[in-house]
Amino acid sequence: MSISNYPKEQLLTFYRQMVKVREFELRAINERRAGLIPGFIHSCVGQEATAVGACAALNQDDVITSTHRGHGHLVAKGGEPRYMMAELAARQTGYCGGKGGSLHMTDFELGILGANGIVAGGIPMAVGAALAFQMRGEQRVALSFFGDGAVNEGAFHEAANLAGLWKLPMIFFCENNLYGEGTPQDKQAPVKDLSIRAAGYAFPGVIVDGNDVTAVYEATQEAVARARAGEGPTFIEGKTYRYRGHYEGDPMVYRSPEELEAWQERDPIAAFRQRLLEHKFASESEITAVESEIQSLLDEAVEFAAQSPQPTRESALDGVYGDTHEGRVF
Amino acid sequence: MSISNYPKEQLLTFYRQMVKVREFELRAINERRAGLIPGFIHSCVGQEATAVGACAALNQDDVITSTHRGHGHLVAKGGEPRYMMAELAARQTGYCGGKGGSLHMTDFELGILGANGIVAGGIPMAVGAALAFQMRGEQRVALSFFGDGAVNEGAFHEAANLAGLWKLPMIFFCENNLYGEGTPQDKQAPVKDLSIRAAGYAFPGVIVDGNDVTAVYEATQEAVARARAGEGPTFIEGKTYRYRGHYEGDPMVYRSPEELEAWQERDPIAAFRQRLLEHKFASESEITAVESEIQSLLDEAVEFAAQSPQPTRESALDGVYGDTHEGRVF
Amino acid sequence: MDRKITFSEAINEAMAEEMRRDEAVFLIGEDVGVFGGVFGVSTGLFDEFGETRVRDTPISEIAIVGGGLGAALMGMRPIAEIMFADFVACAMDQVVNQVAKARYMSGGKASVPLTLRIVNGAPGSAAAQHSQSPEAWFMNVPGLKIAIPATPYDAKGLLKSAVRGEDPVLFFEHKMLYAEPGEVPEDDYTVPFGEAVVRRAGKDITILAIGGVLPRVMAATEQLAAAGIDAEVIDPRTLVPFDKETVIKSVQKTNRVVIVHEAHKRAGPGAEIAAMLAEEAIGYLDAPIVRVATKNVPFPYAPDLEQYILPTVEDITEAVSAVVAYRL
Amino acid sequence: MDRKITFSEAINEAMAEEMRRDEAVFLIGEDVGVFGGVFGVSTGLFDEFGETRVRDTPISEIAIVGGGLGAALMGMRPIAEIMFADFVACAMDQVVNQVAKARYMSGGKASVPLTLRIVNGAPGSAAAQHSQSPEAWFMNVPGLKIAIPATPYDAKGLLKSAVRGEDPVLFFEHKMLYAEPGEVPEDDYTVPFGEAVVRRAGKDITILAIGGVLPRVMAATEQLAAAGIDAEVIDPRTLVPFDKETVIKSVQKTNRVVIVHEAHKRAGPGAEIAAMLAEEAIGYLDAPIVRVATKNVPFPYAPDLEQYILPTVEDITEAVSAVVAYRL
Ligand SMILES: Cc1ncc(C[n+]2csc(CCOP(=O)(O)OP(=O)(O)O)c2C)c(N)n1
Ligand SMILES: Cc1ncc(C[n+]2csc(CCOP(=O)(O)OP(=O)(O)O)c2C)c(N)n1
Ligand SMILES: [Mg+2]
Ligand SMILES: [Mg+2]
Repeated sequence: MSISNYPKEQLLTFYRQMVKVREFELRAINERRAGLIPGFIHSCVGQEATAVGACAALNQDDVITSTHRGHGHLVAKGGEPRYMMAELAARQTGYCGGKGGSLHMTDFELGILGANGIVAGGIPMAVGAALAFQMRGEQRVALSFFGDGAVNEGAFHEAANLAGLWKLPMIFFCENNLYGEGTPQDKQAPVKDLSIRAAGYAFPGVIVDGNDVTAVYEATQEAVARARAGEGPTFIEGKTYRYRGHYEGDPMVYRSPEELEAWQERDPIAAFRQRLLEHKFASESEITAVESEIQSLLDEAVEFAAQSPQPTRESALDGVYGDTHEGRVF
Repeated sequence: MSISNYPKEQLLTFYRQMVKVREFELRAINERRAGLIPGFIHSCVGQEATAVGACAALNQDDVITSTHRGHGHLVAKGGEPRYMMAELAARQTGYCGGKGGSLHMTDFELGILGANGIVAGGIPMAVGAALAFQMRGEQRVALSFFGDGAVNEGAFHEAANLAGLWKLPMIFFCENNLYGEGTPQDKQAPVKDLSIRAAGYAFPGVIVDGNDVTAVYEATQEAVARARAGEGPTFIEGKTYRYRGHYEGDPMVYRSPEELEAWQERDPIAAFRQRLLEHKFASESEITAVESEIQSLLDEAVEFAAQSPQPTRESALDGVYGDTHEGRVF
Repeated sequence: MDRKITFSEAINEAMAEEMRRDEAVFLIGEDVGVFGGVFGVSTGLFDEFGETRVRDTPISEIAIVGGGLGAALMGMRPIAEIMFADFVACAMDQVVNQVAKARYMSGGKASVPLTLRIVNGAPGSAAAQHSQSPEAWFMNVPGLKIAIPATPYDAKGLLKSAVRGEDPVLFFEHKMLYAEPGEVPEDDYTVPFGEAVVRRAGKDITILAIGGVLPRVMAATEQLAAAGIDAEVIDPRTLVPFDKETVIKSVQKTNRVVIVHEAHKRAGPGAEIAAMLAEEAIGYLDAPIVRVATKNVPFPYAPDLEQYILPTVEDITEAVSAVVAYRL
Repeated sequence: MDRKITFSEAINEAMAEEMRRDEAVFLIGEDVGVFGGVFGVSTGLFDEFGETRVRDTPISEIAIVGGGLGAALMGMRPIAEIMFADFVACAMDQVVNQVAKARYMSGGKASVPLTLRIVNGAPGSAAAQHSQSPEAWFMNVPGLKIAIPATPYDAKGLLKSAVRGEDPVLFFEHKMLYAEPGEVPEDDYTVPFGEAVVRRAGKDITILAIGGVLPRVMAATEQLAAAGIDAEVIDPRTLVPFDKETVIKSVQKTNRVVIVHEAHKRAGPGAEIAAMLAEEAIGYLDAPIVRVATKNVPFPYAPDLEQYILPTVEDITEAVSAVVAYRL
């Protein structure tokens, strides 16, 4: 679909969301250096278009599962930067009350079933959610984000087989950023396009430019339509790239600065900004307004996190179980 | 390849081996009823051609891994009926000294790395053996037998990916007998031909009539040649059928007698016998001689098993570890 | 209450009643449908509830457990069957890293009303990969609850508690109990978690009987009684939560303990119970705490060898007699 | 012997030396090659031995462990790295059902000289899926050996024993030990399995320190000494086999025991050790056996909360003081 068919507001929303994701990451990285954030961070800088494009095609009551590189997915699905930042800062006000951190942020109301510390660990969970929707005759879909590395885990395979078999309303969204930690994708799988594996589960596999937010959005929309129509899953492979290390601190010995630069020239945000201006969907000042709106939002988020109370030490013991049978604590 | 290009001896060997497999199973079933064999049995009656055709393409120092339905694979790889029967009868003289039983028979000298009680559990092991061969520059190959149901396990997927990636000398041999326990294959996977999954791992997937021993042999030969040439794995899917229940005692509510009968009309042994006679590769008397030779062999095997001593109770504690460091027993 | 049904029927009944009561309850697993479960435990459910609620799956334990988790997070109440406890290892990550931790990691928000029915125990010559009792692995994983019923009554009542609760439960069913008959009321009831039951009152020694060994323990107590030893038998019914009070109260009285289970001895469930007693009740003990459990070797196929490593009635009577005779 | 290197360097050296010594030894795992391991433990090995013997794998733990098993059966001596102990759950079936049982099921014929290097322990704010210490799960599985070194010397010597032995070894490396320095001789040596070492001789109480907690335990003993408590510290070094003799001998002398580990308390390694003592040494005990271990909740992310559930120096001194003060 040509970009000119999009309502201006939607395009600005894409832009706003991508900037929000990136700026959230940059702030988080800074605040980690500054000491506000105790845990490690796997940033998704460079991969904003996959998160934003995919989630834009979902309703609030659709659900996602995410990964260790999940901040973008969460922001894109509606996650509030203040609660996210507070969680990263291990505060009571954070999404998990400080218990989860970057790897486990969850917001059930927004359909965010959780980041995940286990590669491919969230995929079966998404399939289970899709099963619940199908069993209850609901029109909701589940979308699982995962990386190129995750496709080689047994969990992916079993989940894909079940979803294909039962024609579940499920979208397998692979962000192929060419690396799993320090190992390039071609040392992890003998196929370049992981989406070809979808054929083995009898559902379509499509490749999309993961740095083009509208392309991602459209591919996901189509997959969502298929899912809602009862036609089963789709595997979407968004080709993209992460700019920073696997985690903050990664010396990145495994890749060349040239490779990084080449990808940065195709930056999803800069390119989209350019398109907005070129096609006159937005003026420089409108765009700048969005950008500074995000800056304020994140100022507020960091402030919120920094001001929020720490959880009490004893609260570590809460929340393991839901039931305490007959008053017994487990 | 036309059957007329085979040396007569080889054809008779195919026949002999298939009869040996079937008669072994029928004896084992009988002896189980008679009380000689304490454990359960998953017989491969009806699937003789896959076991025999595939193993005929291997050398003795090539290795196989097998399954819960493994007697045929073992016989075909050279396993001796007497030691197999003794193992089923839980005797000291059995392949595992009575510790393994049907599910765990092993003969390293014959390249039999073991039957397996875990569906798909032996596949990664075979890949590891293939890796050892490749690392040492040996010309050996590893072949893993598994069922249609096993292809949906994560273990299959991870093993296939690694083998494809490293171009290991490995053959994935799927005996697609249309059922996993009581669940038909089309309720287990959304694709009819499981071999199409090979494309996802960048190696060929071929379908073969699993009831035609020469077809199986030729397909395996080709795969072995590829593997020895360093060209990597092949997935072979032999379409076949088991005549008996999943285990002895299975009421088989899940399938129709008509389906069974239709397959029995394409019996791998009867059909091959017919071909041998029609093409005059062997006379009725030669064939009958083979058959009675097998009967004697199995008479002897059952006798051997029945006469063999039971392992001592205390031997249960042996063989857990290879080393006893500093005289300590673990 | 005088209706007798088997352990297997009791579980079947619990599932059927819960599925009738609550649309959110469904059964998922390998061959649980048309086949009725390899041990026949789900017989008839497919016919009554249809393929949507009694779901045969591919052989893929990760998908079964992970799928159950996702459905549970969306408000369903899945009962997932793991055909042999040995195979739960295939889904270990889902059980320990996802299912067990989902609530805690989310800061207490996630509810995981998922019941995993896991068939444990040695059925006789099933060898090393079809005989295990791995309960202790999961006792070490906070977030899971563990039920291990030994009677039809408890099987039904505990399963109902599991299905109705908000937490993931590993529900261990010993294969050799399936055919055991027992009294089970026809009306609806539940058995709470964390409440042990005294199966036999006695004054000389406390025997803790975990799951499938209960019949053997009861048989042993008869022999022991004949020999003048009056044993108290406690069935904890759930391992997490564990009813320390009942056990400690008994030990206060008897001052002697033997723990019996079919899991391997080393680091089995009895290790934790013995350690707990050594930590909280050592003052009451007049003798070593002895564990009668499967010897530390994989299960052999040969019947004699298997019997040799399993905890038998004789092993129990011997151990109990020795502990009763012991003088510090 | 006065050369000091870190725990991490000691492991690196052991691998390099074994790989030089024996062509059959190779390293396999996720990012062990070019990256040098996420904790840098295999730094330099890729350069020295090349990609054939230092093998980066896809993210697929089943394939890593199962592949290691197959190679080991064919006479190789693989060292497979599991990046975080939490992920060993992904390969649990291969570890417990295949690797552990291959020899026994084959009637003793199969040798599995496979070493699994597994990185355990809480590194600080890594939360529930990157902090676990699951050693006890495997203690319950006959056929595996378990090493859990606490010093650079032992790390090197035990790893060499593991690589040269004929049995599968789970070799647990605590992340927080990697940077710890210690004396390591330059010449070839091995540390045998099943031999505990007394880290500090003392007469008032026996402290068993398992793996990564050793520095905390040693720090606690200094505080305790200042308070007049003379603790004996025993490092078992291997959990399977376990050196009962050394521990019991110490308990005979001190009559008091505290067990410290970072695994979760319930059904952790300390449970088996306490149970063993309650079974074989209860007569020597003048006080409860207390376990200081991670509290029974998943690891929280917040540093304060994490510290609260972990066994700290203060927890250890408190527990030890209480046990020493205890009168039966
Ligand atoms: C089961 C498991 N194995 C290994 C890891 C360690 N690990 C964390 S992220 C990662 C790389 C993941 O690569 P990919 O799926 O491509 O995602 P990306 O980081 O590129 O977004 C690895 C190996 C893990 N967390 N879980
Ligand atoms: C991991 C695991 N899950 C389940 C089982 C139980 N089981 C044994 S055989 C079998 C069916 C296997 O089907 P298939 O792979 O097609 O082999 P077939 O029996 O048809 O030869 C099942 C489910 C098992 N042994 N291991
Ligand atoms: Mg990646
Ligand atoms: Mg089959």
